[in-house]
Formats: sequence, C-alpha cells, structure tokens
Amino acid sequence: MRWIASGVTPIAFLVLALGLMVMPDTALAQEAQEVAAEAAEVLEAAVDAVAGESPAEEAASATPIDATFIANNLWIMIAGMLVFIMHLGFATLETGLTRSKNTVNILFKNTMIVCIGILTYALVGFNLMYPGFDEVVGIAGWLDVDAIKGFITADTSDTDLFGPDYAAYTWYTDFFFQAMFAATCCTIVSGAVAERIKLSSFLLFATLFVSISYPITGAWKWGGGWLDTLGFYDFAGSTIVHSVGGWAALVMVILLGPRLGKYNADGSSNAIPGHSLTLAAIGVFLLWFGWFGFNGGSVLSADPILVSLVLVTTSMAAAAGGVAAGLVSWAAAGKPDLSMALNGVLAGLVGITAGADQMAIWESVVIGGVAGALVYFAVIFFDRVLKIDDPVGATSVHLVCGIWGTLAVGIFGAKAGMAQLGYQATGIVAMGVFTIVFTLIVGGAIKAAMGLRVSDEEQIEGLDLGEHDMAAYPDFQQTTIKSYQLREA
Amino acid sequence: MRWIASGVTPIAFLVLALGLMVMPDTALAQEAQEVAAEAAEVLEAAVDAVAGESPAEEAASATPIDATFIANNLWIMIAGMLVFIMHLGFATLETGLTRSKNTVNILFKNTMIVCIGILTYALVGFNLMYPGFDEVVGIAGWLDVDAIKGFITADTSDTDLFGPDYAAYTWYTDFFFQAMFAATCCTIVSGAVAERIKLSSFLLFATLFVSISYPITGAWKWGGGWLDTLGFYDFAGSTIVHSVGGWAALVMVILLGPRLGKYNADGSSNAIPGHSLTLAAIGVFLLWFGWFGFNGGSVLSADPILVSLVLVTTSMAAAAGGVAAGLVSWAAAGKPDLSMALNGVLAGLVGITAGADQMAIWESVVIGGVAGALVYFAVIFFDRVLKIDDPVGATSVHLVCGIWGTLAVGIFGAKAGMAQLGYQATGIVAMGVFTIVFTLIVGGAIKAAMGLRVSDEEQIEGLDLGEHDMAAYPDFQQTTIKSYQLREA
Amino acid sequence: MRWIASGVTPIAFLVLALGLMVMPDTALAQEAQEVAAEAAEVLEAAVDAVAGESPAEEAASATPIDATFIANNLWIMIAGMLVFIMHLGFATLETGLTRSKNTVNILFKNTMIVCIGILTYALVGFNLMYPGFDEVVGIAGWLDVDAIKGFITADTSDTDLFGPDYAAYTWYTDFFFQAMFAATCCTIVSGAVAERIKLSSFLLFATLFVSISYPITGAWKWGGGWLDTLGFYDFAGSTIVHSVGGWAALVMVILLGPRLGKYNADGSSNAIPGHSLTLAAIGVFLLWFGWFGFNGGSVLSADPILVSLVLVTTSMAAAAGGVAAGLVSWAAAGKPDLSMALNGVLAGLVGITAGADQMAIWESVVIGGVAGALVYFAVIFFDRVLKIDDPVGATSVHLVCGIWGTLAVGIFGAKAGMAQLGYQATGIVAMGVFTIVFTLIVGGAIKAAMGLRVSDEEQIEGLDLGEHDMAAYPDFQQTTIKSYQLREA
Amino acid sequence: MHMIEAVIKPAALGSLKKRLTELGILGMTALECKGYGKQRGHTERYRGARMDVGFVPKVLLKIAVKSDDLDKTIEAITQAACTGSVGDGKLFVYELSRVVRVRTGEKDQDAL
Amino acid sequence: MHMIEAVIKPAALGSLKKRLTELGILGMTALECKGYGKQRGHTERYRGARMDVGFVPKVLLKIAVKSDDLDKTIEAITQAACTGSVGDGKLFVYELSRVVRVRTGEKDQDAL
Amino acid sequence: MHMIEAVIKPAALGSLKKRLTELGILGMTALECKGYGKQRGHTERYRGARMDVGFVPKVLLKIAVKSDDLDKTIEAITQAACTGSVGDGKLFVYELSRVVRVRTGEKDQDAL
Ligand SMILES: Nc1ncnc2c1ncn2[C@@H]1O[C@H](COP(=O)(O)OP(=O)(O)O)[C@@H](O)[C@H]1O
Ligand SMILES: Nc1ncnc2c1ncn2[C@@H]1O[C@H](COP(=O)(O)OP(=O)(O)O)[C@@H](O)[C@H]1O
Ligand SMILES: Nc1ncnc2c1ncn2[C@@H]1O[C@H](COP(=O)(O)OP(=O)(O)O)[C@@H](O)[C@H]1O
Repeated sequence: MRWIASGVTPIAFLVLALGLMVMPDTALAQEAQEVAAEAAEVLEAAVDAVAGESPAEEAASATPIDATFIANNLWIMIAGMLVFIMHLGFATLETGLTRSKNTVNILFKNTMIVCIGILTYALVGFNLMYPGFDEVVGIAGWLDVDAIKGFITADTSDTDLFGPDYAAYTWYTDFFFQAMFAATCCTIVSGAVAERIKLSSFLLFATLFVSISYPITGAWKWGGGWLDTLGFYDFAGSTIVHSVGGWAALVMVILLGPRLGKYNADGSSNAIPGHSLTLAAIGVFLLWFGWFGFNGGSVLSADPILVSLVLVTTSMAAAAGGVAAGLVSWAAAGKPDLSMALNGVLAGLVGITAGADQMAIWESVVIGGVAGALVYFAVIFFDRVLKIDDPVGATSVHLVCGIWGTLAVGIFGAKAGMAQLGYQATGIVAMGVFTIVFTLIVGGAIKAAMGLRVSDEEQIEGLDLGEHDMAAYPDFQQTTIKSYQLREA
Repeated sequence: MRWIASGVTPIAFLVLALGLMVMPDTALAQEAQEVAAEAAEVLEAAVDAVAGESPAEEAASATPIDATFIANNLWIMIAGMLVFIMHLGFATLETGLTRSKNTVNILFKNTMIVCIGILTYALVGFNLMYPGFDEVVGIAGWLDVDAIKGFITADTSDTDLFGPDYAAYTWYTDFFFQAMFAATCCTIVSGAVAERIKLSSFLLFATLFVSISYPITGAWKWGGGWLDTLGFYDFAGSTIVHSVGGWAALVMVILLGPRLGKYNADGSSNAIPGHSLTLAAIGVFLLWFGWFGFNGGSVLSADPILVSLVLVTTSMAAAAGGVAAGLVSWAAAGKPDLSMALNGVLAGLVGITAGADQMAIWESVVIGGVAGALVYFAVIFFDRVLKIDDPVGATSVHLVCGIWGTLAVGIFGAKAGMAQLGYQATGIVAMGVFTIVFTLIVGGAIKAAMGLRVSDEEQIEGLDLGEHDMAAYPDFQQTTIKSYQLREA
Repeated sequence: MRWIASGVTPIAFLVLALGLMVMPDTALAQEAQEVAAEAAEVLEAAVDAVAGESPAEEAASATPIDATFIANNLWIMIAGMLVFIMHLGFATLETGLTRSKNTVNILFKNTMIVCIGILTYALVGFNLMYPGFDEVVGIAGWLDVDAIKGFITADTSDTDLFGPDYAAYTWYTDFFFQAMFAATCCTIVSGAVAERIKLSSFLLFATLFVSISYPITGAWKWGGGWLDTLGFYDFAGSTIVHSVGGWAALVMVILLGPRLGKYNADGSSNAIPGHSLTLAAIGVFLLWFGWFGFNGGSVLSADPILVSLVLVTTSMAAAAGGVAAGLVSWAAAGKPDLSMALNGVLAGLVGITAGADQMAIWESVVIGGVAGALVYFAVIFFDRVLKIDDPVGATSVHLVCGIWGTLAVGIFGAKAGMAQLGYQATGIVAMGVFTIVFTLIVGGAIKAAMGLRVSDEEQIEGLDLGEHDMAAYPDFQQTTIKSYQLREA
Repeated sequence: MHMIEAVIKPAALGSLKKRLTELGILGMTALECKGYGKQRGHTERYRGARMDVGFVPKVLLKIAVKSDDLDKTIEAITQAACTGSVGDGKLFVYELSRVVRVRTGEKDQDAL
Repeated sequence: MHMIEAVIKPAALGSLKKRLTELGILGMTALECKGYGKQRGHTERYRGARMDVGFVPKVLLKIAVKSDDLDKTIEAITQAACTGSVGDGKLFVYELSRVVRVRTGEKDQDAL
Repeated sequence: MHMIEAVIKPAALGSLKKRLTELGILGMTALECKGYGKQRGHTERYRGARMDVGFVPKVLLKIAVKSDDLDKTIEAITQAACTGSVGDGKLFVYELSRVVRVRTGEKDQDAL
C-alpha cells in the first residue's frame, strides 16, 4: 500500500506544485529553456513534415496505419472536448439549483476548478496517475521530484509519444482527455458544499484533491495499480471519478455543516429551492451531451462497435433514469418533480459509467432505471434522515449511483459473477476509505487553519456580496418575500 | 397500403410496448438472459479483439477498409450527438417563447420526450421503421410480435451488424442516430400545445406518436417503402420529420383550443410574449448547430464532398432565412423583430432539409430566403386568420416550411422537374393524411378519455404550480402587471 | 501594395455585392441556371458514386488515401461547427455583460452578423481572401467582377476542388470553416459598441467590414500575400482575426462616444454592470469550447501531433489566463472578480492563438498567464485613463491580448528571435493601420450620412424598445432603483 | 382628496383598468405585492420536499381621487375585482393632505 | 382603523409573520422595497471598478388593524423585527378612513 | 409628521437622492412601480403582432418628514424630478399618526 503513504505529504506537494507554477527558480528556468529549445526543434520538424509537404504529397505517402491512427486520435480529442463541455453543464446545473445570491460565487468556483484542474494535472496529476508511462518519458518513478513536472517539461523529441507505439492517440491527446476528466471530479464537491463554504478554503481543498487524492486512487486502476491487477473493473469511472468525488463531497459537507435555515430546531428540514430550473435543465442536457465523450472516449479508440455500443447504453441508461425518477416522484408525491427527473438522468448516466461497454441494451435500461429510482430515495434519505445538506444532490447522484453502477458490473453484463462483485466491492471500499481519510485530514486541516464556513451574516446576504462584492443579476428584482414551511410528506 | 392498416391498432401496440418495458414476463426475461449471455460473449470477444491487442499491433493489422469505416462511423456517431443537442435547443427555444409560469412544465415535457423517445424507439420504432433490416436480424416481418423488441434483445453475435456489410456504420450507430431523430419529431408538437395541455395526456400522445405514427410514415421512404419506390425524395426529413411533426401539432392545437386570453370576443388576437428572448436565441443557435448533424449525418457516411456540401447549403439556407425574416419584419412592421428573425433561421433550416444534398449554393440561398419570408406571413396567417394558437410557431416553421422544402426538391437542384414535383406532392399528401388521421383518432380518444386541457384556474396560475407544484424562478419577482392590448397592424 | 489600393472602393464593392445578392439581373440568373445545371450533373454523379454503390462495394474500393482524406476533412468540418458555436458564446457573453433593456438588440445584432457574415463571405470575402485559389477555379484575378461571385456560382464540375489535390479537405469544407471565422471578427466589434449604436448603422458597417476589410488584411497572410512572404506568423489569427477586430472596435467606440452616464463631469467613470453574469460565464465556456475548433482546425488537417498539441496549448493558456486574472483582481481589489476571471480566460485564448502550434506546454502557460494579467490592467486603463467605453472589454481582450499573442511568437517557441519579432511587429502595424483607416473612412462616412448613436431618450429607455419595440424579459420585474456611485480605488 | 389602495388579484387588473377609464379616472400607480390572508398560499415541491408558501401574488393599486369621486370609484373597483372567491382583496382608503403634479407644479384638486 | 407600514429586514419576515399570527392578525400585504438611511448600502465591484450602492433590500409590510389592536401590533412588530443593528427599519402609522373587502363588500371594521 | 409619496421617473432618482441628502433628509424607501396616466405606455411587438402596454415603469418613493420640513422637501422633489415632459410624476402627502424606529424604539419626531 505504498500509495497510501503518499497521503501524508499533500501539503508538501502542493507547495512544491504551486511553487513550480508561480515562481520557477533559475535552475528550472534554465532547464526549461533547454527543453523548450529542443521542443522547438522537434516541433519545427513536425511542422515541416506536415505543413511543408503539399497536402497531395502528404496524402499520397499516407499509409493505412496513419488513417486509423488519425481517426482514433480524432475521436479521443473530440471526446476530450465533450468532457470539457461537462464543466459548463456542472456550472449551469449547480448555479440553477442554488439561490441567485450565490451565483457569482458558484460560477467563480466552477471556472477556477477547470483552470486549476488543468494546470495542476499538467504539473502533478498526469504523472502521478499514470506511473507506468513514466518509463516512457524516462523518469524513474512517480514519487521522484522530477515526476511532478514530467508533462510540462517532458522531452518532446521522443516521437514514441506521438505515434501508435504510445497508444491509439498521441501523448498530448492523452493528457487533454485525462485532464478534462480530472477536473470533473472536483466539480462534484463544488456543488455539495455550495452556498456556505469560504472561497479560499474551497479552492485550496480542490487543488489538493485534484492534484493528489484523485490521481492516487485513479492510478490504482487506470494507472495499472493493484486494483487493476486484482480484476476490479470501472470502465469510465463510476467509482474512480463519481463515487470518489461523492465521498469527498460527503465528508466536506459533514465538516462544513448545513446552510443556515436548512434544518429547524426540531430536526425537520426545509427545502431551499434553486433560482432557475431552466439553468438546471440546460446543465443536465449538456452533461448528457458531454457524457458521450466521457464514456465514449473511455474506449480509448474510435473502435466502431465498442464506441457505438457505449453511446447506446449510455443513452438508454440516461433515458431510463430520467423516466424512472420522474415516475417515482409522480407516484410518491402525487405530482412529477422536474428536479428529480433531472437528477434521474444524471443518476442513469453515473450508473452506466462503470460498465457501459459490458452491458446488453436491456441491461443498460435496467441499470439506469434502478439508478433513477435510487436517486429519488437517496436525496430524501440524505436530506431528512442523515441531515446532510447537499444543495444539488451530488452525494445522491455521484456517490450512491456511482456505487450502484460499480456493483452492477458484477451483477449484469459480460463480467457478471460473484468474484467480480467482490473485486468491485473491494475497489469501492478501498477508494472510499482513501478518499474519506484524505478529505478528513486535508479538509480538517483547512478547517482548523483557516475555517470552512463564511459568517452567518455573509450567508444571509449571499456569498456574491460577501466573497466577491458582485451581484449576478443586478437588473432583476430579487424576491426576499418567501416563507417556505416544510410540510412533512 | 398495408402500412395504413396498422394505424388502427395503436393502443394495442402501446400497451404491448409499455408492458414489455415495465414488466417483462418471465419467459421474456429468461430469453433475455440467454441473449444477454450470448451478447456478453460477443462483447468479450470484441473487447479482446480491440483492447486485448496492444494498440501498435492493432494498428499494424489494420486494413484500409477499417480506417474508412472508422471515420464514417465516427461521423454518424457525432452527428447523432449533434441531433441530441437539438433537444436542448428545442427545450430552450420553447421555454423562452412561453411564459415563466409554465417553464417547469415545458422543461419536464421536453426532458421526458427525449427519454421516452429513445426508449420506445428501441422497443418499437426502430424495427417498425426499418423493416428491410429485419431480414438482417433474421426476424420475419415488422408486424411480427418479435419485431417490437428486435433491437433491445437482438442477437448481437451477428457480426454482420457491426461491419461494412451492414452499412457505413454499425447497427448501434444506426440506432443512436435514428433514435435521436425520432424524438425530434415529437418535440415539434410539444411547443405548439404548450401552456395549456395536460401533462399526462401529452406524454401519452407523444409516446404513441413517436412509437407508431412516425415510424410508419418514415418507413414509407427511409424504410424502403412505397414512397421510396415511387421516387419521392426527402434527404433529411423536411416532410418525414418536420411537416409530419407540424401536422400532428396542427391537429393537436385544433383539438386543444387556444390559450386563455389569446383571442378576444371580437375574434382579434392578443400577443402573449415569451419570458426570455435570450433563451429563445440560445435555442436557435443550438438548433442550427445540431442541424449540422441532422443534415450532415443524413449523408449516412463521412463522404467529404457530400457532407461538406450539405454543411454549406444548410448554413447558407439558415443565414438567408434569418436575413429574409429579419428584413421582411423590418419592412412590414417598421422595426426588426427578433422573434421573427429567429424563426427565419429555423425556417431556412427546415426548408433546405429535404434537398440539402441536391442544391447548388445559390439555390440553397433562394430556398432559405423564401422559407424565411414565408414563415413571417405564415405566423401571422395562422395566428390571426386561422386562429391557431401556436405559442412557438411550430406549425409555421415545421409544417409550412417543411412542405416548401419538400416541394423545392422538385423545383431546384439536381432532381428538379414536373415528375419529381409530383412525387414530392404525393409524399407530402400521403404522410400528411396519415398523420392527421392518426392524430385525430389518438388525440381525439385521449381527449374523450382523459381530457386534453388543464382547468382555466390552472392556466391562470400557471402549469408549473398546477402540474408540478414547482416554480422555475423562485428568486425573481415575476411581473403580473401587464396589460397588452393588440393594435391591429 | 496593391491591396491597400482596394481600400478606397469599399462602397462600390458593397453595392455590387448587395446588388448581386438581392436582385440578380437576368443575365446572371441565366448564367446561374447553366451553372446550376452543370452542378446538378456533377452532384448527381457524386451522389451516384457514393450512394449508388452498396456500402460494402464502396468500402472495398476505398484506397488508403481516401481514409486519411475523410478523416482530415471530417476534422475541419467539425472545427467549423465548433467555430460556429463561438457565435453563441459571443452572443451570450455580450448579452450577459450588458443591461437587460438592450438584450433584444444585442441578440438581433449577433444573429444577423452570423447570417450576413456567411452570405457575404460566399459572395465576396472567400474569393477576396484567397486569391491564390482563384487560379484553381479558373478565374483570372480577385479584382475581376467574376471573383466576387466565385464561390456561389463556381464550376462545381472541377473535381480538383473536392479531393486531395486541393487541400486536406474539400473546397466546401474550406469555405465552411473560413466563413465561420470571418463572422467572428465582426462580432468583436458588436460587443464594444453595444448599448448605444444604431442598428442599421452597425449592420451596414459590419457588412462592409466582413466583406472587404477583413478579407484584404487576411489575404496578406492567409491568402499568401506579402506578410506571408515576409515571414509574419499568425497561426490562427491573434492578429488577423482578434487584433483586427479589436482595432475596428476601438475606432468605432471613439467615433461613437461613451454610453450615457458612463463618465461623470469630472471625468471619473461609472461601472455599468451587465445583467447576467451567468450568461457571461456560459458565453466564456462556449467560447473556450469553440476555440478548440478555432485553433485546432487551423492546423488545416487532423494531424494527430499538431492538433493535439494545439488543443493542449490552447487549454493551458486559457486556464493560466483565468487563474492569473482571478488572482490579480483578488490581489488588486481585495476580492476576486468573476467578470475579470472570465475575461482572463478569453485573454489566454486570444494570446495563444498566434502561436498555438509553436509553443512548448510551459510556454503556453506563460503566454496565457501574462495575457490574463494584462487584460486586468488593460480594462482599467481603457476605462479610466483612455475613457474608452467598451461594455464587454473587447478592446482589452482582443486588441491588447491579440497584439501580445502575436508578439509572443517572436519571444517564445520554435520561431523565437529578433527577426521574427520584427516580422510580427510589421504584421501587427500593417494590419492595424489598414483596419484603422478603413474603419475611420467607412465608420466616419456612416456617421456623417446616417448617424451612429441612438437618441439619448432611446438609450435611457433601452434599445430593445427603441430599435425593436420588444422586451427581452417581460415576465420579470426589472429594477430601476439602482444608484451606483464609483468609488475610485 | 383620497387615496384608494386596492389589493386585487392580478388577473382582475385588465377589466379594472377598463372600468376606471370608462369612469374617467385616468391615473393610477400599480405595484407587485404578495398578500397573506384567508386565501391560503400554494404548496410547492422541490427535490422530494413539500412546503407551504404563505404569500399569494397580488397587485397593489394606488388611485388618488377627488373626494367627490370616491364612492363611485370604490364601487367600480369592488365590482370589477370581485370574482366571489376567497382572496379577491381589500380596499383601504385614507385622506390626502396634498397632491402636486411634478411637471406643472399644479396642486391638489388641479393635480388630479 | 389604522394602517401600519413597516419597513423591515427581509430576514425578519418569517418570525414577524409567526408573531402576528399568534396575535390573531391574519392579513397583511408585503412588497419588495429598497431602503436608504443610516445603514450604508454595500459596495459592488465590476470589471475592476468599485462602486457604492446606496439602497439596501428591505420588505415593506402593510398591516391594517382595528384601532384597538394598534398598540399591541406595533409592539409585536417592533420586538420581532429588532436585531439591534442598524437598518432594522421603521414603522409608519396612518389613519384609514375606509376599508372594504372586495369579495363580500363588507365595510370598515367588518372588513378587517 | 407627514409621509410624502412621490411617483417619479426612474432616471430622476439619482439627482433626487442627491438633492434630498443636501437638504438633510437622510431616509427614504423606494419601490418599483408602474404608472398609468397622461403618459402613454409604449408599443411592443411580438411575432408580427403589435400591442400597447399601458403601464410605464416608475419609482415610488416614500419619504417621512417632520411637518416643518414638508414644504421644502416637496419643493426639492418637484424641482429635482421635473424634466418638463409628460410623465414626470406626482406627489401625494398624508399625515402620519405615529412613527417608530424598530432598532431603538424611538417614537415619532425622534424616529425621523
Ligand atoms: N389586515 C390586512 N392588512 C393589509 N392587507 C390585508 C389585510 N387583510 C388582507 N389583506 C390583503 O388582502 C388580500 C386578500 O385577503 P384574503 O383574506 O386572502 O381574502 P378575502 O378578503 O377575499 O377573504 C390579502 O392577500 C392581503 O394582500
Ligand atoms: N424618513 C424616512 N422615510 C421613509 N423611510 C425611511 C425613512 N427613514 C428610514 N426609512 C426606512 O427605514 C430603513 C431603516 O432605516 P436606517 O436609518 O437604515 O436604520 P435604523 O432605523 O436602524 O437607524 C431604511 O432602509 C428606509 O427604508
Ligand atoms: N390619480 C392618480 N393616482 C395615483 N397615481 C397617479 C394618478 N395620476 C397619475 N399617477 C401617477 O403619476 C404618474 C405620472 O402621471 P402622468 O399623468 O403620466 O404624467 P403627468 O403628471 O406629467 O401628466 C403616472 O405614471 C402614475 O404612476
């Protein structure tokens, strides 16, 4: 368990990482200059090779292997773009499900998460997560100090990184796709802690989480680590991305406490409606759209059969999840609940993610439908029984359905079986424990050192004024006259 | 005309379909298990074949045919994703063009239509629409009971379905693209009946329409039916998707009646402005974006010449439609009307859809420009003369311009000629008559059995509270002080 | 310098272009008929060639060259679609950063710019910008009258236009991608002049700018003109698109004057907050997304190494720009400013555009970071020192960072060197001077002839009522009670 | 001179305005408001929770009238706004000591 | 009969409403408003500029009461809305000459 | 003590507030409202239809003043809000019987 050991040095890592980013010392700068010069030559050569020839010549000299490689690489690049657009989906979803007085804060958080996520992934995460690839770039091991700047200053003259010998896509494509993935994981936390967390505390946690915790657990499977060896299967990340993000969200919510006014003295819970269900719906559609890249790109090639199967299972599960949550809310509460139906779509998507390439069509419908029903009860259970105040339902969607989806690989599809179910459970527990411990330590340290919650006055006035001195919608009259009173169902 | 015969048993079909979806009997379940086991094996083989080999090996063994197939399949998959995003376009357009008190309802409807559309298309529509393909999957005929569950439980070991022998793309890709198309047709109805239709009645109608009526008329042409044999041409569905959706919308609006307050005692009409032209504009841009997949994907391969031509004609027609509608409204009313310009863009897109691969550049400009002008007068004609209350202009855009675009194939482009014009008219009339009859019977039956309209009180309060007990924008002060009075131009 | 000579005949050009568009004389119509007939035949042949064969046959006869060509062409088409979606990004960004009473006007402008941009690019711009290609289509020179209708009526039987002999993509794809680019340039101006420019004056200027000025300066480099020969390098248009758009914006803002209430008698400046930071954030995410096509497509093939490198450098620069602007605003003003962080992302994107294919990863971080910091000070400098009232910060983002990015090609990356820096400066100055002169002449002429500003009353009431008689958000209570008073920092 | 403040249902505004115009009352000021009274607010739902919202959207009309017009105006409003169902609203009347028209400086009766 | 107009902090509305209900005051009308007084408005920022916004969001409550209930209602409001910090708000009281319930036509005391 | 209710054009708010501050009037409450009077509402268009919207956006200001300050306040408002064009607005004045400052419990004159 050498991985866990690294959990004790997160702060050191961060300082190092930030240091490298913000103020490279002269030695590094010099080294960088050299590397850049080399890189420049290689690039020049590459440019010449491609642009220098007339398109006709180039085409004429193309061999079959190139066309397949081009098509595969093209798909993974496009998949990366689709995963990127998920960040807009998360931003609009989380904005829509929270109050208008906290909108600037949420948008700022989500914009920064993408930016920080990509930067730190280049500095730390990518090399931490794929230690196997270190050998390719000639770096000894992932704990080596060099590793943390592997991608950003790597020897780009190693053409092995750019051709079929590396993968079905180039090294840059690999980074592009993986970096977009990594930031996703953090965004899950963002929604759960919204409307009361201090901006600086959150950004610090998010940076540490995306640059250390996520790559370590990810490496256990996708980096060829012990869970991979064991037989654990998680196609596109029901656990590696979603339940891991969900665990972090859960722990942070517990450390942070509920929003002011969420729970009454008698323990009953008040609903705090978000300010725009339109934004929430836009977010869910964009997330579904982006998920085509999230799951479809995880095939790691443009293989026609597998990718198209994955797109179909993904869509079927999303559709089944939406219908199931819509119907369950209709049956349980007498009227269909849009916020639940939207969560149901996401639940279906999270649920199918672990086994999207393993399921028959009807199995994806079942997995998605169960996830959709599950999310309805999970939201209510977290909200009313566990008193977890999660404004956007991130724990219900990502944690609960992420676990469900991971287990489903042992129940349905090509890998179904008791042994597999055991591997799946092992993976869920191992990653859960690591993430919980990491979040408790880092989140707890931040809480002790700088505090997690904004003041009550700031919460009442809104974080937009408190943290940013800005208003998101200055031209619209906000309503302050609302007095919702929960009527227990 | 064996197709029409099937129109009389829609309810039977639906019950069957829903039955299959909701509660598979044990026999079916068992059969499914077997199929799944087989599917699992095939998938495993496929996974091995692809993922098992190192990427390098795989690439080395690739033959030219593979790369072309990969690229073609990739484009059709991406086109399917683009058509998917049209649903977000429709959702924002329809939400923007209606009042804020009905927003939750519209978003719920449009989310459910996508979900239900995909699910029922897998159960019924896909096999109903492409009877020719039944032979490929070894199923006798499309009226066979097996057919309606063909896709969802098909023998996936038949590798013919996944290679170039099937098409330029896999069977899954085919379904993915077609299913996204099918749901589009229903969404057209959704906008026209907005703000007063009962949610349950609408969802029932939409389910029946997308699973029975649309596939039957679609099969006449795209399934290789009699209109195809005749020579009728409809590249991407000006008639098969748009005018068919428009006819259903028209009949439903007539069955349903206008919104409260739309028409005065003297027969004059009041404008009921939508709550966000920003959302409407976002919707139109997204629809244009999605249309690149709708039309471009209808080439059914990534053929460079045809697809790029289609993208250009599509864009030229959209641009011409927007400019034409903008200028016409400017000339006719003294000031340029954004809602009309947006409708003009859509009109141009609908207009070019039937012949996007047949037109020279300048012809696409003419077709789009005419559509843009047409939509301006159609909106006014439907609204004031025919007293058809269609909040989003679905009949003007999809029905009128769908007919225009279909006829345009006989007037312009490679197929122009009197004979072709006759085939086009035949197709328009045949599909129109079938759709009108179907909608009258099914819509009429629903009206008789469960009613179509919500109560007047609910209309005044808004369907969001009536059907869902939710408010879309609880943080914004709504204006109730408005008293628009129409001044006849 | 024969290019500059053409600057004196813009009006003649426009009249001609509009004339051609609106009312083709009979001779032209007849000619068009013939061309269309030819085109029809070719298309028919093409359709036969592709659709006529069974997919299997087609696939079997495919040669390696086809697959590469298909993949390359596919990417450039998709890149064009991504650039298209940037227009939605600009529309939402500009709408969000302005007041709700001017929303309809901004949406109308931005919708029309896309439409007009595409139409005029087909009529004039495409042939004006790529004179080298005229020879391919057999047209003598770009000043020839025939040239301005080259694309729209070109001899489509010249199969050279559709195969690898032309480029790595078809002629249609080329147009599609370039036309989407061209319209972008105009949209930059749109934001800067928002909230007080007369609609008709703006549309006239935009039409002239996109059909004459942009193609001429563009041709100097991308058309193989003198700057290309000189050694000036601008990969995807930091100067050719962004700083050129920025110069036009700057001159127009000076001709137009500030918004009412922007500057006090004592010269101090008031902030005029936009009505939705949510829309602004959506816009920035969409622009980032679209930039993958803007930069990635500028590789002009799907070359795996170059395109993936470009996607990575683009993302790193955007991320660094966002973080830098966020941190600078945090440090400078005590609280982090979302509007600045968003501008920082765009600044990073604009900055990397000129050298996205030339930089090592760490260089792209530096370029983006500098751009992000730069934009913060540029916004304040333009606003408070130069008293340039630019509601969306277009001059700071596109002009300042466009110049920075262009110069950066001489400072960092494969081409770094004093000579290159000189070429870069030459290009910046030459295009700047031409654009300034053009804008002064044309903008000045429009100002003299029809005026640029709406009346003060119209400004107070809002351009939505003044120019369109429409309200964007009739269901929401607008706030008129605001009295912001600038407190100088 | 009296000021009539009428809290009415939003849907009644159109007919009320028409009636007052017929009566020759050509000025009024309207505000969005929320009322609380015998009429119960609606129930809302959100992510599985059900809650009561006490306030109901209403329109608050302010109509300044000459004292002579008071009775007929009150009657007109009462009639036009009455649907007979709970929540129809209330009128409150108070005396004005002064009225000034900003544009002309006209005072009191002349300003109405 | 008197009308009490109370300008209060939005956050005080919930407890105030509860207190009035306990007191038997079952009707009121609430409006969104913005106040200006001793309490300074907040500072906002936008694209590098810092500016003062003078007005603070408040709720304006209108409560018509029988003259007998006036004192205890005022006291209840004062207590429920008081946090002790600047900006707690003010009450303004004026006399009503008439009250009419639209639905029933009930007048004055009966209408309250 | 008197309450001045002034319906003014939104654009006049800034200068009005400045003038009142100069005068030493340091409290006021502002509400968004819509007015109907001699000034005609604007015309709107939507999908080919043209329609009249009767109401014009205005700001309703409530300013409670000591009776001594009444005249000069009225004059100040009238001057600051007057542009001379139709729709400049109206002032309505009524007597207050009580004023209470919530925070301190101060009463009447002391509370202003
Ligand atoms: N005492 C009061 N003070 C102020 N406004 C009141 C009072 N009582 C009722 N209202 C207003 O009148 C509206 C209608 O009153 P309600 O009791 O609901 O109906 P009804 O008068 O038909 O019985 C309420 O929504 C509220 O705005
Ligand atoms: N003279 C006045 N006329 C009308 N409203 C006033 C007046 N003075 C204060 N107010 C209202 O009372 C609110 C609270 O007053 P403020 O002076 O800020 O706090 P406090 O009364 O606690 O000192 C203000 O926001 C304003 O809405
Ligand atoms: N009788 C009235 N009662 C209440 N408000 C009125 C009355 N008459 C006018 N107003 C308000 O005064 C505003 C200005 O009045 P208007 O007649 O349009 O302009 P002017 O007073 O300049 O002739 C109106 O918009 C309305 O809000």
